[in-house]
Amino acid sequence: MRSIVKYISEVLSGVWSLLKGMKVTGSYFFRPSAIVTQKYPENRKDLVMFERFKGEVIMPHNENNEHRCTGCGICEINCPNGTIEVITKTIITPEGKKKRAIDKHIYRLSMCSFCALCVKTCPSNALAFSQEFEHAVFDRSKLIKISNKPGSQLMKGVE
Amino acid sequence: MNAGIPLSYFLILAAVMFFTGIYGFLTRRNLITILMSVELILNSVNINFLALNRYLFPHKLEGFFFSLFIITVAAAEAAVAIALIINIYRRFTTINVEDVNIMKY
Amino acid sequence: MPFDIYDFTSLTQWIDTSLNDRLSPFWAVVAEMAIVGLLILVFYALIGLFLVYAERKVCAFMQNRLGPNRVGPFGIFQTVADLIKLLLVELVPIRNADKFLFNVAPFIVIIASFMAISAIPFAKGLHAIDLNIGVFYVIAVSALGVIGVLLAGWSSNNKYSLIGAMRSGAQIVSYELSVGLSLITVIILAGTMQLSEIVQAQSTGWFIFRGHIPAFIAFVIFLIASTAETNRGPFDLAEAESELTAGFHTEYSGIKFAFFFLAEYMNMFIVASIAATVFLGGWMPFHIGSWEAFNHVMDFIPPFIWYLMKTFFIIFLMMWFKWTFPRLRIDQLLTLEWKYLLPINLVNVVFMAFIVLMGWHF
Amino acid sequence: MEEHLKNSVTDGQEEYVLNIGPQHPSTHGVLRLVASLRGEIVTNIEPHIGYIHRGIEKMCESLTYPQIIHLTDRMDYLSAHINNEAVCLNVEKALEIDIPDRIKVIRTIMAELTRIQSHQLFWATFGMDLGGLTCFFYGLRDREKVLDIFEETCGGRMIVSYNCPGGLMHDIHPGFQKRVKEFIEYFRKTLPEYDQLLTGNVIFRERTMGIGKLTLGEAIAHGITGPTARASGFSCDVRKKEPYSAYDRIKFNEVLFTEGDTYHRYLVRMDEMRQSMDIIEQLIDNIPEGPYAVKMKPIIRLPEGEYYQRVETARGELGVYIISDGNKNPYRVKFRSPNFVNLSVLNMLSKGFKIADLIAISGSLDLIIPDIDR
Amino acid sequence: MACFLREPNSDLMSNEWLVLFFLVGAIFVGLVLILSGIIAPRSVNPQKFEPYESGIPTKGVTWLQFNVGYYLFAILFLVFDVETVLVFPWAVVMKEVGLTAFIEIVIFFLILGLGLLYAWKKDALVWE
Amino acid sequence: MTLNQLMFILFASIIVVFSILTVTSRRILRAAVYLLFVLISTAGLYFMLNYAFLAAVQLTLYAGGIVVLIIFSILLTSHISLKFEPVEWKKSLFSALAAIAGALITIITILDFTFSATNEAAREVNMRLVGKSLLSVGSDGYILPFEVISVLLLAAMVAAIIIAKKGGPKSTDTQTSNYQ
Amino acid sequence: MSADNFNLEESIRSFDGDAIVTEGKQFTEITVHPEKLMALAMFLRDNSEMGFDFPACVSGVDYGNDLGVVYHLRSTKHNRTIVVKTRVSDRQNPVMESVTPVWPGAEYHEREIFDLFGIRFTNHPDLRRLFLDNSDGYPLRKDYSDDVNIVTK
Amino acid sequence: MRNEDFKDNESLDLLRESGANILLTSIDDVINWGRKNSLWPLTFATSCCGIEMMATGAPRHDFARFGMEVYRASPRQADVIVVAGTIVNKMAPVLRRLYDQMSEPKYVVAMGACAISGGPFFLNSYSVVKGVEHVIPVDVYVPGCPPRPEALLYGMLQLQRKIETETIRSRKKRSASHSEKKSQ
Ligand code: SF4
Ligand code: SF4
Ligand code: SF4
Repeated sequence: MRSIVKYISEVLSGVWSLLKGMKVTGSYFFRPSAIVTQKYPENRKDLVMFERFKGEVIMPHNENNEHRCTGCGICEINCPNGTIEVITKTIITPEGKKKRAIDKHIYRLSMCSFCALCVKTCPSNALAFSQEFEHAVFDRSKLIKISNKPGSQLMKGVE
Repeated sequence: MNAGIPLSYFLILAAVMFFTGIYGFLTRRNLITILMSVELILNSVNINFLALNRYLFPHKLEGFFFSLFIITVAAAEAAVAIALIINIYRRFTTINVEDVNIMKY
Repeated sequence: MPFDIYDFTSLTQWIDTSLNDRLSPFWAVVAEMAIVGLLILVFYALIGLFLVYAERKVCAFMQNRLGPNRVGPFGIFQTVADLIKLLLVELVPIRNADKFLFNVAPFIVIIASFMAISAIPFAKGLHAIDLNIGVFYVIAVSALGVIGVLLAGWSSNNKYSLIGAMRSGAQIVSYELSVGLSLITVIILAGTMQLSEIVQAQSTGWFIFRGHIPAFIAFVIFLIASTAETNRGPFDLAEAESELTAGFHTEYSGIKFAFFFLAEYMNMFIVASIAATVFLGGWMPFHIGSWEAFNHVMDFIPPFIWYLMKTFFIIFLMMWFKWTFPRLRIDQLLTLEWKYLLPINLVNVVFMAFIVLMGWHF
Repeated sequence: MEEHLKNSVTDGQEEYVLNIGPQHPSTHGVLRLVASLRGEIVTNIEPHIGYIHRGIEKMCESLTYPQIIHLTDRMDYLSAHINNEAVCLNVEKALEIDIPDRIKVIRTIMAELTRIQSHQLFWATFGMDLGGLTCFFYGLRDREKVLDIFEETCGGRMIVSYNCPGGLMHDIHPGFQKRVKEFIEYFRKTLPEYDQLLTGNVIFRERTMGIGKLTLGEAIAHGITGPTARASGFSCDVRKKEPYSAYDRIKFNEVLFTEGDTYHRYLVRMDEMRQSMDIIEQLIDNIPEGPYAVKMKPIIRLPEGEYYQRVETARGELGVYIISDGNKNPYRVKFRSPNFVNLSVLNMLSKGFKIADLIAISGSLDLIIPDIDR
Repeated sequence: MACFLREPNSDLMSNEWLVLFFLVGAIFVGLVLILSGIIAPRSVNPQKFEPYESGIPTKGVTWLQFNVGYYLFAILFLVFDVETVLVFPWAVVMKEVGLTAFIEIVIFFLILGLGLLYAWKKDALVWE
Repeated sequence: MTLNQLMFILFASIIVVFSILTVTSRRILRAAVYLLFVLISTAGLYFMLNYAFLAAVQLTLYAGGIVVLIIFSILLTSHISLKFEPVEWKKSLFSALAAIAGALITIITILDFTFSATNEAAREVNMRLVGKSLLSVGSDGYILPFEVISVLLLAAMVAAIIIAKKGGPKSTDTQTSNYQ
Repeated sequence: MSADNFNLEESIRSFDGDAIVTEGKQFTEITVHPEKLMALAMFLRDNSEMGFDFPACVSGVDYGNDLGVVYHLRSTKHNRTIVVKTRVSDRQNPVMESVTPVWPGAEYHEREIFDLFGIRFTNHPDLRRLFLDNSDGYPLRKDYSDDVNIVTK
Repeated sequence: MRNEDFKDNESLDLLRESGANILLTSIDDVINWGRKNSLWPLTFATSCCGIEMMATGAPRHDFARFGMEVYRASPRQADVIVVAGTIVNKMAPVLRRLYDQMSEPKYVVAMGACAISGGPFFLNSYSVVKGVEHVIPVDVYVPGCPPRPEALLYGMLQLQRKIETETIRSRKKRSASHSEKKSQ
């Protein structure tokens, strides 16, 4: 007799535990307000990334098309996987001195691991992260970028 | 209904089925296929029972019940037979009649 | 009865007579067959598409998501897109597979569900075949689907498939017993197996209310067993994604896979229809004792809608189960059937018989 | 015919081998389990790993210490922050730098948040392994809230790269404390749902209780750590035994069970989430003021010698063993990863159980394959 | 035996309607398969037609080792299926026949229950 | 030709073709599937004869029960690449001759014999009738076989369990890990 | 480290005279000859004073000329860690005895070391390559080179 | 999203073929509509990016909105393989096999720096494949380490646009030309 009682109570408590689970899912089903989905391509306009979000490494330019990169190559050394390649050229300053300047600051978005070492170690704060994340392309070569804009120059006062 | 189909059609069909089963029973060497042949035979008998019942004694139920019981008994038979076959298989690792004959206990 | 306004019999009879007037009886039958076949086919396809969509939406809402919403308004054309895609997917021929059986398997599952759906009363007069063994017939036919699953698993020559097939075989055959026995409980009450009569018998009250305790137990058991019989979660051991990748249909691609997919949903629809018909009064409207006004309002909802509402309610329950519970293990699954459901069911049948004997039912 | 038959109809003694993985939904990556089966019963499991062996230890030998950090993120990516911390602590210990309290406290909070999100993901995937698909979505839903905290402060969602030798990359975001508190409040409300959905569920309990028992002795002998070991009663929490960062100043319980089965491995993690929330609550309101990083030399060279540091990641004890020859690159780095060791008991645990149990057991070990392979 | 378009109890048997559904199903599947076979793209490579096993070539033969669990249940099922089939006609007339039927079924179930009990005690209901 | 005849020809040809295939197919599972087709068509014949209940029984027990059991045992004992050797032509020839001879004799006998139907009104075999007969004693009562069947089933079940349990290796306690 | 450290050194020395026991920056370090390793391992585990039952970490090291294995062992009873080091100088065919019988947890570590350094452990239950294929070399050795796969700056 | 908002339209223009006749174009439209809206991914994730892929399926971002939630574990039923994570030399044949076993049409998305180029493991690693395109043809590259879920969604949108450019005729040609390129 006791075993039968046990049998029945087993069945009932099992069913009860199942019902509790169903309560959770069911309550969400009837509460569409709980939905947390963001509609990405539709909400593109008002989708703001966090300011520190690391989307890609860029070299900010000011309105005069000037950047702060001196071409020292420290970022290249610090980058753990060869994402950055700094190609320098020698220019002649107005004073007539020969000086090293950046020719191409090549940044391979396809390889970057967003460790922020380049940004952090750049002595002249020439690099920064942008919040852009829509990078997908059909051709891998499109992911090799040149950070300094064409015709850009070193900002005044940056050594 | 069965209008337009003479009784003999059913009987001939059953006969063909029956002897196909017999053929299988004679030629097959795998126990399971033998069992399948037996099922064919049983089925042909059922067809006969039902056809005769429907055509000749439509007011009675003997054929009907006979078939019903044949099917149920066939099921019980199949259950035991398969259990035996499986057991033979486990003992001799084959379900081939001849191999089983060779490998006596 | 007021709901005769929605009786389809007159319509069908009109079609029948007008066809018979124009054509010879033989061709009239052929023409009717073509019409019925086409209707059922369209119905089948629509229900299939809708159920897949519904499942995705239901689970999305349970999981705090939106679900498909980009293809058409609310994503309702999502499954249409899926269908077009599946139609255009390569059918991979598997080397070393038993090609004949590999191709026969989807036929078997689809045909089994087709044959079963033919016996379901959708509304008064809207009933393809009203056999006098209705309930039994549906069980018998839908049991054939398991053979398709077994064949699919074996002929793929894939280990996952084989294990999946064996599991599903053991599972479906076991739970078939509970489905049968729980229906027997109601048949005792109804005194008939003909589905149309079962529905008529419920015009004064649904069986789940009339048979009180045993009918309710039978209903619960039927729900559990039929969920298991259709291979749905938490009983989806045959497909057990996290164990057997895709189970018995691992090697099926494109439209062949879609057939298994479709058959799963159609089987779900069939068992839900049976549950709605047998326990919840089929297309009978909901009536409460002597609330005349209320009953009258209920009568104005067409029977077909009633039927669909009940069926979808059951389907919703089954989806709810699937998206809430973890999966059972194969031995637990069988233990549940053989040590719990079957004995309870046997006792329940006797209990119901006793109640009917004493006349305690309503 | 006899020959033919004998070849194809064997007696079943032949080994039946099933590959589970490398591409399999429940191996959480590219673990390959070669299971020998008898029917559905597992007789032997042979884990094959190396499908994501990236040679991190070798790579470290040609990287500088700050650069190593970015690789440790990618080992156990669910405990990314704790991994970083391990290397940083080791370097700092070698250089004998005193770390300000602010850094310690922030690191601790971050580590506990990491633990929570890792356990959330564990819950999600464990539920999914057992067939409860909805768990997956709830777990990930709540995890997003932690990721938001990370992203706001560190700029990365999962791979945070927030630590560096000598401190942190940035200071915490001004909204950090508020967000963390909001999260704790939210998660205290949603955690009971987890219990209702899974912990109490009769199917779940049947599936996990008594499955894959690991005894205390076995756990110690095999070097098992983390929640897996604590479920067997092995008190091995590095946070208690050898407190680092701010763990010496807070009160929390080491969650211990003795049963050691799948269910209790699961329970340990559930309770650890609660403990982690307690820890965070103790710290969040009194983060001391101070710098967020110690000024370091641009090129870090460790003095010659050997250094070993262990920390408690979400999966157990991570040991970082650095041999330095005084250069800016380490001479040898070895990561004693918890998953690598935990994997070694899988065969033992799952013998005699069914395939479904195997999935449950390997799920309850919470393996991260890149951490195993490194 | 009525159909949509047929009066109840009309002379026409239902069998052809059943065959109709059989045929509709078969034709539906067949046509769609053929259609898909024609329009779907195809590609050939040697690995494609091998069985899939998590991306690793299969080792050994694909077949299940002998497992008592599976077929024991199949046999038990068969026995109980026979029983269910026989109970169906009983269930229909239970209401009319009354007490005799009730006693009948109690005896019937008792005997079968004995079998179930035997299986239970023999651990035949435990899958292994 | 009426629809009925069409149906009959359809069923009959399926039965004949597939029963021959059943006994000649060299792949065992295919043979089982052919048998399945035969059984389903037989059920179709029963429907034609207006024995719907028996047809459904045929579907449930034969097609859904026995065939499933057979397929199960095939799945457990045979491998997909298993193909029977063709039967020796002598044996096959003699068996075929015997079978054909038997069939011919039977068919001739059938064709010779005139069956005489009774004039009594046909009874529709509905469930109520079947149920009542199953539960009554007397000339149309089958209560005894009904109960005897249950005993038979019990015996079969016990036998099957005994046989199945005997042959295998001792069942080990699977719930403990095998660690030494 | 703790007061009983002296005791520890003493008893180890008394157990194996050849073992070099030094006090490292963090832990007590013992350097033993590979042949004596097994005996020492048994001693370390079974001696109740030692009780080093927890194999925390086993690492292979390429010392340039020698190949070595470093064992970090911990005692769960005394909560104390010890480092055991051993070296072989045969780079072609380095052989060492496996400690898996003493600490089952070392099995995978040793396989890993075999895989990456090529040190062969005798008595190991299942010594096969763990991560890599047989055709690959032993990448963690300092003299390993692979022009196909390794890209350097 | 408008067309101009997308990146790398130039590559897409190259793919577009001019001069397909009207009938074929509308058939193509239907087919491509079906294909692009029903991309079922293979459950394939090797490391960290896989977790972000899971996060993309999670309620916050919800892959299902695009009809892509039907993760299939069997390559036969999957249409797109998102290579999420590092591929090492030992895994490469497995990946190739999985790709081979998928049924046509099949697409590949390389997710994360590892899959595109080896990423963090580009230098000094002896076992990492430097880009999956050495193993299987890639349709869309999604950079990031890991790419955030939105970035993956954007990548999938790009893939949808790529599918739109297909015609029944060009598909075969294109895959053939890719294998040629590989063999060179
Ligand atoms: S970006 Fe900074 S670190 Fe890099 S070259 Fe320019 S100035 Fe130097
Ligand atoms: S973020 Fe890291 S990987 Fe990327 S460019 Fe900068 S240093 Fe290199
Ligand atoms: S790209 Fe980055 S996040 Fe993705 S798998 Fe590679 S290391 Fe992990």
